[in-house]
Amino acid sequence: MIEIKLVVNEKPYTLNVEPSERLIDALRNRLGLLGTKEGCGEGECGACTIIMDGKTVNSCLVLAAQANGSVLTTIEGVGNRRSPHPVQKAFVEVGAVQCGFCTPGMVLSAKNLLDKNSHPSETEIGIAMSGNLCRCTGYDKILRAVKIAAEEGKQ
Amino acid sequence: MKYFQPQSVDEALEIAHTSEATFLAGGTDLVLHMRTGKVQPLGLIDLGKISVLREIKEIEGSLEIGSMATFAELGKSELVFRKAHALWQACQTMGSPQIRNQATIGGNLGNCSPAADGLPALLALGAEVCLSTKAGNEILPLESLLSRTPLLEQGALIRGFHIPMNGQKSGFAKLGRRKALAIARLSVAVSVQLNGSRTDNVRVALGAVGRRAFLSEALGQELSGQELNNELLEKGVIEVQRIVREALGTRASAPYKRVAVAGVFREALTSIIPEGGQ
Amino acid sequence: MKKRGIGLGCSWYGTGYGNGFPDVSSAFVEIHDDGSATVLTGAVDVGQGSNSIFAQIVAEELGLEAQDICVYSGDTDATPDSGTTAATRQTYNTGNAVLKAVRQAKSSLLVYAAREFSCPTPEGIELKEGYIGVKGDPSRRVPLADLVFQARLRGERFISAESSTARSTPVDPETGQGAPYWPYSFGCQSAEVEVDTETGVVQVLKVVAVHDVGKALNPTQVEGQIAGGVTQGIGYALLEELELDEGKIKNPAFSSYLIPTALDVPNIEAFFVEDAESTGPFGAKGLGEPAMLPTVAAIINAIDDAVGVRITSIPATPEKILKALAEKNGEVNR
Amino acid sequence: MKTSVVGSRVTREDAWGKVFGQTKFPADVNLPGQLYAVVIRSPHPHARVLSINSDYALEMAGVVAVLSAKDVPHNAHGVLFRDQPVLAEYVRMVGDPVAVVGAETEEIAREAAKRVQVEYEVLPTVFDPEEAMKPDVLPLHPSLRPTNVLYHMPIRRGSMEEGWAKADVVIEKEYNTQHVDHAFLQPEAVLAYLDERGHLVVQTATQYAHYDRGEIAHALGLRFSQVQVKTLAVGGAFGGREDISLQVIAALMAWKTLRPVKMENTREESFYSHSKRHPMRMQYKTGATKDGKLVAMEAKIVGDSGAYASWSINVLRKAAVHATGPYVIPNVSIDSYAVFTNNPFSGAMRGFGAAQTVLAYESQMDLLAKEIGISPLEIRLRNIFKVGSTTATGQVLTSSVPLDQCLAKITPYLQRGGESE
Repeated sequence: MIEIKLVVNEKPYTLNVEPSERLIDALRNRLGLLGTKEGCGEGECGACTIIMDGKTVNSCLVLAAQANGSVLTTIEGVGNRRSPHPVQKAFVEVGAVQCGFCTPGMVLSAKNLLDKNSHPSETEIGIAMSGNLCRCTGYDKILRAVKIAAEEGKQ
Repeated sequence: MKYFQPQSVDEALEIAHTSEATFLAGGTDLVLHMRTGKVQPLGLIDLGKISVLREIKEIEGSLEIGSMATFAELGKSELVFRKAHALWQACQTMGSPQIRNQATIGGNLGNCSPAADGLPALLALGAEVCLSTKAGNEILPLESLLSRTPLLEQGALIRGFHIPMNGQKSGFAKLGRRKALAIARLSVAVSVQLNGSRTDNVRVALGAVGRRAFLSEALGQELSGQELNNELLEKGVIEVQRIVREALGTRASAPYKRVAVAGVFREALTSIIPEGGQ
Repeated sequence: MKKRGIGLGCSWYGTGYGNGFPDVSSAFVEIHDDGSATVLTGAVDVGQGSNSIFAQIVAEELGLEAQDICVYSGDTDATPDSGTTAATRQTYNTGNAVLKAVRQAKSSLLVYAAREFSCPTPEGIELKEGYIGVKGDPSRRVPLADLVFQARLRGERFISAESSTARSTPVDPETGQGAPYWPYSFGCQSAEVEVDTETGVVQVLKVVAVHDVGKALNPTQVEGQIAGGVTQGIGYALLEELELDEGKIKNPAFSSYLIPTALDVPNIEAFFVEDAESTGPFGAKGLGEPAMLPTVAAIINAIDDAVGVRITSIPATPEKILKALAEKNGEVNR
Repeated sequence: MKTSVVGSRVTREDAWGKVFGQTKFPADVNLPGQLYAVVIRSPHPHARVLSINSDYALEMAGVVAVLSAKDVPHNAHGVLFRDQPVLAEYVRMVGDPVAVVGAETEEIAREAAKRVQVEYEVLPTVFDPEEAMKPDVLPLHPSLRPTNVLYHMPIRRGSMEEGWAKADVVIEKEYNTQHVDHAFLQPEAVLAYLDERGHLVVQTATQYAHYDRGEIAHALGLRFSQVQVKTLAVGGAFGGREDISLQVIAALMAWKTLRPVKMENTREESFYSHSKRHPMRMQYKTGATKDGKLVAMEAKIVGDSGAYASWSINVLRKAAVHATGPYVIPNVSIDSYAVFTNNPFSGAMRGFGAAQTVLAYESQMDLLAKEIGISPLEIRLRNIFKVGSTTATGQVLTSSVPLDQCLAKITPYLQRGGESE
């Protein structure tokens, strides 16, 4: 077991983790943050996307120990029913949510894009979302939702 | 399994010397391989906290890239864009944004998959690798390192890469099954020094055509010292197809790849030829 | 060289279990004291949005908003059997059951209200915007909640259970003659592709999809089904294939079994045609499966239009395309 | 009919929980004291299980139970026929579950699963449906069918002789489609437990909770009233969650150990535990007059059902009924077959048989148009179904057949674009 310190959704944590323990397992099993989903376990689907030190990563490909000293944002740290993040609002209103399993990862990829680039082009949106697979909605509404959220952010 | 998180290169080398542990770079391959049981390290030396290994900078006419620079960092670097364009291009299409944020160029070499996205570009650009062990440093051309088996001795750390900045122009193209999250089925990187419109010191490297990425010195020589134009391009196409045919032999993928490499080579080279095609 | 082409594909699809298999859906509805309502059905919402369709159906009938309706589904201890979420049957079949159920609960409400408003027939009562009152006389209406609460004190309850069965008969086993499905849903799509004649790579540039939905109960969800279907169709036509070796799956992973990413899917223009199906709820019929059908044909036909080769085995991989091009150009054994 | 809520773009109530990551999928529910169960699957496509030695697994600290076929009261499930074992003694495909380990943690369960030793008698295999159809090939389900032909559907309409006589142009071609996976994003997961009533509660993601309840009750010998299947959020299905995957196994483990049981498939396990889209070989012959009227069509369709029946009969029936495409063809002869092989079992997937035939009939339409010298749009307009048209099964389409309206809408988009370098 090794001791790591993390800030997750603005709360500091000290955890004892196994050296081979993945970050997704630490988040889900130790912190109960179940909004982070595992779809493939090999960094292909992006359902486990979180934001680590300002960058999106697949939490199934990162060891918990590697995240020592990092600042993390999971879906639980983004918006709430009283004040949803513009990305979340746009996803609901546009109809970009169907089965919803890819949604937390999608929201985090979109949020991270807009945090860095408030005026993304369609190409930039496509690239930013290209690490998140979706099997239901066909991406069309997802990309549109990100665009709408970006436009709302500008106002 | 033990887990180390050294703060300096010296500390990392010391641990490697005494522990038989494996270096952990970004981990996007190693974490996966540990999970599937393909790799069972005795310990891990996480290089993620050694900030000096992440640097990308210009020193005395050479582009210095630390082994822990991520694909995302390289793909956003103005310096890499200008001085090592093929590498910059390779960084745009590798994996996905999430993987590019985590995967490192040193890890790409350490893992050394046949389809490693960064290696053809580094080969074409004439990169030298800087290795360190507790005993000392070694600097050698990447192609020399890639001919070694095993690639690295126990305890050897990839510190980074020197890329000469001799005004070469470079280009990269990759053929994948889809437009993101695609493993390279073929990749080609080319670099050329231009004297007016004459080529000099042409270097062509191929990925996913064999066990490891490789540099074709013969093809480079063949294309050097000539006018850079479509005729040269077509000559290169025929040669590169021959190289792929020889390299792949009777492998199942051969009939397709030896034809398709034409398009990939053409794309890599045309991204260098100035507008208008000369 | 990159060459472009356009292809067209049409399709049809008989929805429901078909061939005389009993295709039954059931629903319970309760109108609450405050005028809101709950519908219980076994129909599982697998992400396509059936629950929200059922809320819209109940809200429409009761003159409420969709958010006034609670839909609870897919729990065998609490909900009646509504058949499987498959065969493009939930909007049509369970939609019909929900509609029947809410109409039944509503009819006792209307009978009660007719008495209250001294109206000789429930036909003269309407539910609108949360109010219940006399048709054509806006001065004689009360909030639905008031009336239902009052009714409750008098021991009246507006609760219903209904089932709906789709029409279907078995075909003759010797000749295949008969009427196996109802209704049928139609559609067509066009695809524009670009084929790289050197690498065999096909890029889909645009898909236009037009589908017959009877009546779009929720246009946003119709568009979602179409875009999702087209995307699966693109994967089916160009990428997806389970590789088997003596029955063993060689690519049981998302790194080797490839589905389209956001960058592989082009702009999709989705249109729907509304030609009401008399047996469907508000004229609706299903769209889930039909949305993916024409895509593969449109793409394969577009490839032929672009480079003049007919791919007869999918997925249309770059290997197959280069091979077909070589054969067409008379090149053998390259 | 004028409507206000119906027809409007109402937002989905469930979308909010999903954007906040609050929605519970089956992997997201847990109970104190739960066991974790892992399935041991057959590496062989056709084999008899001779013995299962679980001693080494049971020696491990934290391993609670290893169950196999002998522990299942009624060892069968299936949508049309109960031809699929819960835990197999007789294996018909790679990935058939043969045993299940229940342990205190996932790590222990996965390690213990590796230590269960299964001895197999390997049996002859058949993977090609055309080969499997032959009468001398041993049937995989002798109690169901005397050969591997699970189903044959003929459609006969009009006179082929007359049809071919009228045809000025005939196109004959074979089309092939592949095995496809549903690839829903959420791998199968289950939480099963006995509640305070003594009822078996199974929380899972399924397309049909009531069907799952029936199969669980049947396998364990319980009354329907003693089993509750509660559907949590379903992360995509597309037909891949119609057959039973882990539900009965998890319920069995909970019933035997009296402990809550959690199961989660890895992506690889997921590939092995649900059905596939039927690959089909489709031989088509279509004839038209020189003015583009379809007059005759003959088709032979062979679908690979794989190891179990699942929905194969219905899928190959749907393939046959839709084989003409949405076109009037007066003379039709179709033969559609579902055939058992030792491949992964095929079942329901979005499109359900009609997704395969569309490749064949729409390719034929373009080839005929080219041969006749009219546009792809034109040949379709001359043959499409309208209200009052009769299908190949003799069904008269009585209402809502707006394919002409669909084509009218798409026509402006059929302009051919230019070439680019």
